[in-house]
Amino acid sequence: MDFSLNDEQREWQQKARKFAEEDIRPVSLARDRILDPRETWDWDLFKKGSQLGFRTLAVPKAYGGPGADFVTQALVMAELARGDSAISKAFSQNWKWSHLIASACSPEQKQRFLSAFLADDTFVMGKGITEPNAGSDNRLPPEDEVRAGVRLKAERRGDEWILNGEKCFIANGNIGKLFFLDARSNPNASLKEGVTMFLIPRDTPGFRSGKVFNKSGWRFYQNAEMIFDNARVPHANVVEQTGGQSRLDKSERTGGDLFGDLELAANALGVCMCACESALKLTRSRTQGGKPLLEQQAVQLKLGRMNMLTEALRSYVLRVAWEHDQKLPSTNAGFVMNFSTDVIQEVTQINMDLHGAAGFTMDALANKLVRDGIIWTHLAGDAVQRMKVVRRMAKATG
Amino acid sequence: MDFSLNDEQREWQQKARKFAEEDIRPVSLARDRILDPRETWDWDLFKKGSQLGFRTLAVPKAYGGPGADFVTQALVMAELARGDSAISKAFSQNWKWSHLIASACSPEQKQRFLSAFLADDTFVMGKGITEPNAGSDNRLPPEDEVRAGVRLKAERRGDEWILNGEKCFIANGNIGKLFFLDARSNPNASLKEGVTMFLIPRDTPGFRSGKVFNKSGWRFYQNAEMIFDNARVPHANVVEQTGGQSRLDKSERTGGDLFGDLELAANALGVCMCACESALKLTRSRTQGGKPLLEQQAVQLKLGRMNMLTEALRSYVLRVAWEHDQKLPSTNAGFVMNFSTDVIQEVTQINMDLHGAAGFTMDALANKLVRDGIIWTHLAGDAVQRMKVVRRMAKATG
Amino acid sequence: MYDLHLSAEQHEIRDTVREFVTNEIKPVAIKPARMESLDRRPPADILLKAAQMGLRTLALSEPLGGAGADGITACIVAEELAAGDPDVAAVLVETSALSHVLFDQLMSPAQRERFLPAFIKDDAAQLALAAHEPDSDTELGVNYHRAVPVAPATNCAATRTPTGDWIINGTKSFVPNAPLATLFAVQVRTDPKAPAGQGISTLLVARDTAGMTVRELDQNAGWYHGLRGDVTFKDTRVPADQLLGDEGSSPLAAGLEALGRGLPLVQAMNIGIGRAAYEAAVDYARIRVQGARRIIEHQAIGTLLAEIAIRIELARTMVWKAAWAADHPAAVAERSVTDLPLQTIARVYTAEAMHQAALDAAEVFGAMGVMRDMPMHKYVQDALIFLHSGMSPGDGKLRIAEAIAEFRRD
Amino acid sequence: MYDLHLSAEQHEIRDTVREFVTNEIKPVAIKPARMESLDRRPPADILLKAAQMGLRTLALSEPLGGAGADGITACIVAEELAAGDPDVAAVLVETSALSHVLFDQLMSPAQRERFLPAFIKDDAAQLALAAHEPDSDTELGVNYHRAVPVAPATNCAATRTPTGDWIINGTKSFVPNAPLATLFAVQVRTDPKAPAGQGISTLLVARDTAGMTVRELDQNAGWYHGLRGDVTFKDTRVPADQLLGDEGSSPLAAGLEALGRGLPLVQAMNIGIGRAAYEAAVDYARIRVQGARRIIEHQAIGTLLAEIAIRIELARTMVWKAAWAADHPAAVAERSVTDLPLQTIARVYTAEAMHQAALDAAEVFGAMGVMRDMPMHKYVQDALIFLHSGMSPGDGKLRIAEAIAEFRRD
Repeated sequence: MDFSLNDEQREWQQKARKFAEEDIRPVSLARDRILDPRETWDWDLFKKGSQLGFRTLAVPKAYGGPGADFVTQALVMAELARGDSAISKAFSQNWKWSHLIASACSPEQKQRFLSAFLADDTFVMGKGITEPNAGSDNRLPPEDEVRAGVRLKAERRGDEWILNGEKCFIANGNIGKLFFLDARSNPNASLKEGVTMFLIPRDTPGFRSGKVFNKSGWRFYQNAEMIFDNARVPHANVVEQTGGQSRLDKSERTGGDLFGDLELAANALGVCMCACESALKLTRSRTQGGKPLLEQQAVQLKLGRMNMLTEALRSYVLRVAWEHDQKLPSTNAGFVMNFSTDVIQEVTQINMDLHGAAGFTMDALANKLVRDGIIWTHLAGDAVQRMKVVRRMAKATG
Repeated sequence: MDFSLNDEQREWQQKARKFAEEDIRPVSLARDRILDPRETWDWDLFKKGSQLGFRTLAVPKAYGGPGADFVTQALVMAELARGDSAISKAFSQNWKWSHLIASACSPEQKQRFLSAFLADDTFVMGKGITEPNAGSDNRLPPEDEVRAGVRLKAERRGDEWILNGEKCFIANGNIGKLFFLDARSNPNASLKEGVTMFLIPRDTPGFRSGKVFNKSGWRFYQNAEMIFDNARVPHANVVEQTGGQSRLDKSERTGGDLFGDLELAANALGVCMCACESALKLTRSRTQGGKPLLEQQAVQLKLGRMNMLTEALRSYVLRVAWEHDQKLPSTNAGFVMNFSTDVIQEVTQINMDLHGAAGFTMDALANKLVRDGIIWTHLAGDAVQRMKVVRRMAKATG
Repeated sequence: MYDLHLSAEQHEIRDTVREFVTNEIKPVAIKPARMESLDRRPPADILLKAAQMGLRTLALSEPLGGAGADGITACIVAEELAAGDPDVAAVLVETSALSHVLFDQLMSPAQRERFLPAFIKDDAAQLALAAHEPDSDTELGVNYHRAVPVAPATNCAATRTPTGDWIINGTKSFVPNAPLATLFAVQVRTDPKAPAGQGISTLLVARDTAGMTVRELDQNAGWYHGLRGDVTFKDTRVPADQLLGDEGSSPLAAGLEALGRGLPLVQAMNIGIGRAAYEAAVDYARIRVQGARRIIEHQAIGTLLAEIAIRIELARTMVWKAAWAADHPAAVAERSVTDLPLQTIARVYTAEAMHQAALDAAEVFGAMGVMRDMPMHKYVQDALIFLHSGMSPGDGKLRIAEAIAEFRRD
Repeated sequence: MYDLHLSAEQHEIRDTVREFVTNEIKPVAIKPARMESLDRRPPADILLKAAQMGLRTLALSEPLGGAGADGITACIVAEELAAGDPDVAAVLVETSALSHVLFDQLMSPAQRERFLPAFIKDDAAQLALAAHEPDSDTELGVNYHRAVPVAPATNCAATRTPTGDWIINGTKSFVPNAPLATLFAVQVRTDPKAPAGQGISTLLVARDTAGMTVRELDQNAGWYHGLRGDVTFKDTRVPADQLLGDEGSSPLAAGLEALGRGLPLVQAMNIGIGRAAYEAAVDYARIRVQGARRIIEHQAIGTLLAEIAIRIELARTMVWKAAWAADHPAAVAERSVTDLPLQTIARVYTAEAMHQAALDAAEVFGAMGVMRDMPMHKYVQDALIFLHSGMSPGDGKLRIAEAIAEFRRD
């Protein structure tokens, strides 16, 4: 048992903390206030972060990246999210896909895409799963309806595939340069069997991005529609032929599939750290009857709960990151993601509560943290996201 | 970052698991059902556990004990508590006091008491703080009333001290062979300044034990009154002169003071493990309409919450144990203790909920776990126990 | 017209019962064995005194010899009794409710003539509804929003003899009041071909009927309040004219609660537990000193007590509303009250809220909150029993959800 | 006698307002800018139409030209309006409540004669109570259960001229309706030597009075519903006979809520938000298919919806009880309702429960629950505003705790 960080981990953590404090936090609230969801992205900031290595953090050393381990990734995500949750996600969003290229793509694909990704500070990636009528069915496919889920149609025509349909809520959908995309290559087979994964560059003919979703929180990070109108994708862009994702071996899926769970949990940790600091600062400085709020019992109980939950989450996040590094299959990644939903929402809510006691105004940061936290519900903590983990657990122990 | 156990840790864990399964669990429910609180203790079981090393686990190697680290201690406590929470406490109760002898007593005291403790499988220890009118005031001394707290009077008469008063709820009060006892040597000074700690052997003249408290749960583990009627204690039994406890240096207090926090948290973890297993077994085997309960969404959500909280607690407990081993001063011990209250109570409650759906009977184990868990409220999770931690945190970061 | 004034009679009976509880029940309830839940049997003399005060026949109409109490009054009495002792309350509340349902609502004049005088005359006589069977389960969970019946199976069967009499065979389990009852309403299957939940009739069976045995259950092994028993029928012969209502369509098929007068009486008792815990905690917080102040003057304890008070106020308000609505079924159609099942809403909220109230009240007591010779631990245990017996909050929510979806299982 | 029937008038006004909301308010409320909270200003034409329906003068007595609505009716209307648009509701509810308090309860006949006709005649005229001051705080927390006054300091002062007129100097902040009000009741300190909370008088000030300026606040920078403004007085001269009540003992000193008609109107609006979220979630759950079934047929979603329904039912029941009790203050003394502060209980429960209701309803919508061009995110935001403006739940609990301890701060 060792909870300490090694030098490399600590260095990345410090670097991320510095970037968050000096570059992210100063612009975070201003970015949050921008009304047009297409205008929230800040390329200067992003490029600076990319140059510091945050965009390419997960690319393995063998392919020329820093090859940071999962513990490092968790630490960096938390530190960046302490500055701004959505900006942290803007960087970490690329990690699982660069990892996926490295672990699942053919040598030729790796060469084509990974080099380009490494070389270009504005190269961001995304993955398209959700569709207007297929959201939770992809996460938790119904047992009695094999054709539920992905409907975007992919038909083989010689050396090309023709794609028709649309995706929605796709991260970086409007600015990304490359997307992994699940499409239905066999309309009569289950999700596992009938779906093929493609690599879709932005300049794919017949593909365009549609509206950018106007989210309540997570403003910096953009989600968009992706529209495919007889889009033509070369067969060379198919990932591992049909059934791509399911062919990854288990240890790879710890990283490939479950990274997203850790990502949300580590990001939530950063938001909670920010909320705890904000609350402590407020309750030390704001007074009632000449005494700091911090001296009141009710305030102490609230502060205690925030910090207790945050430290519990930190412990669980780091454990899961370590488990990923050890390629241990476990349901902890799912549970910590669920847990992070409860924690981020309660902690940011208490912080708002402490800030709101004053009357008819609200601290802009406290408000932002609550809005950012609400997004966890459907990404990490709704009933579907919880049942999914339990079913995995029951299967693993059954 | 390393969440794995070393060989020694794993061996102790396995040994404790075996003892819990083979010796504790078979008698746990029967012991719980005994009505007379004086009759719940089982010397045969205790002696067997002592011979396996669980009574003396924390005695440093330098003094002839196994000198297990805190991670090992946490693992053992959890495994034993998985069999029976109160029986686990019956063993771990001795650890902090053997540690205290080793770290705070004089060489002569060590010789006198530690050797006797190591040699005798029925030698159990306790510490007396709480009094009928001084409970929370000892934990969180009021700032505006220095004389609150301990009232048991200690007066020096030559080479002896004369003690008058009583203690209540004292663990092992009726069966222990040696007690650490806080008494008021200066009635006009604060708790910190006016209290002296004594070593009180059972055969101290003028000391007797009174009633054994009839607790709702934690039946095996006994708490009793201790009555001092002109009890005579040699000056040689004073721990570090007056103000004993406060003279320990910080790193020692991590172990001496804060062990109790880790102890409750690790014990709670074991109870939660037991509840999770019990719930999973039930929902796999009990059916409704021919289908296992486990297939129902509402049941899945409950199981998920139990396991999620339990694994979050495990992560936090192990982190705190490691922090103790590193002698890192931190408020995490207090927070994990608070957290364990919330977790043990919710987890055992959900387990009862799943078991209770059947009508007018209740599973005896589910009922016991809930009753055992309720004791955490005043030991680990009431407002006083929470504010104490926050004030420590505010001070540490202020 | 909206009006929350209690009537003079309601005020009076509340005061009377509260005094009875203080003087007669509390001295028994704080006996160590009772607090430690070793002997929760309701003392016979207390039940007799309560009967003499009219609490056994509270809901029975005045012309038939009762007090003719309405739903809210019955809830007031149930809460007061349970604040003293929930086991005493459970016996009286069951008999009172059944006295109204059986004698006022369901019996024929001839049946009433046969059974009422003995019931009125004997202050020790209690009533029982034998409905529950071993291993029965509504299976509401697995059948949520599925068009299949969720009524538990009825295996206890009655067949007709050539003379028209009934022969009952089978077992009923966990029958409330069975050890004390002189008259049972027994749910039996009379149409063996009908699907589950249908073809059920109700027979009136006097206690001394040949072939019927009552086995009192060990109260402390069970998870309920009051006294319960298993009732076994072996070729038990019941006269033809002791059929209650029509053959094959029992008026009690959906349980006592589903009748027009299906009152939230269990919930009112549950509130009694929460209130007892709350009052004890307030009393203690007003005298216990810590940090040189009475602990009620500490924010943390004050907040805790306020949260309990809020829960009790909400629960009682909702229970009384459900009670009033049960007495005024037309209020749903004219939209003065919701068409969601109010009693179920009251049940779910009350069970969860009073459990939390008892736990929070126990926290105020510190270590004394978990001692078996102090009342707090018993309030917690009592609240757990209310939370986990009968319809669970989980099933209650599913039932409400079906109503929200306007799903009807007919 | 307990009675939960709504009157025919109450049913009628509920239906009428609901129809008005459906036809007139909802089409405005779903405009993108409004859903995105860029422009929440209540449209003037909607306010006019509502005034013509009598909603502006709902609580004003009939002889004076209003509808003479009782407390429950006012709550019904507040809920219905807020379910459509809480900003529209906030303006109307404030004016209606003040119209009763000022014209029916507090003004002298001469004052009424001066101000009432103009108010009645002008459908756009709103009323405002200028009580709050910058940086004021009740300091209830730090003074919990301490015998010191917790009334916020009043720095806005009025002095008498030799002719008896008043000269006001000072600033009021976050005054509801200030941007629209034609008449203000202004809390001023007239005894500079009195301790905080005492020596306060109320002056009636018409909008066009010289030396008075109103600055409309940016609604989206604030944390409230409706329109608010800062009101600054610089040597503002007010005639002697515009003193409301007695000098130095303002009838409004403890705020609008503390008056006999201190109604839980804000809580009723809060329920409107929860209900709007709930109804949207139910509608969506009835059509959205997942796993080949409508999601309302899934246990998880059904349970969530049931929990929301339970909360709304409890909140509304408690709010109506508090409203009735406000209209019937004697009911406390005769023990038909508790002597704990019912409105505070209703406030604490409603704020917390409707916030959770909105969050849970949003969960049903998945990703659509966080989009600014969909109503769900706005319901969540509206619920947060109710939770964190005015008296916080934390302070509410302390106030209830003081009542439990029978602590009186006189």
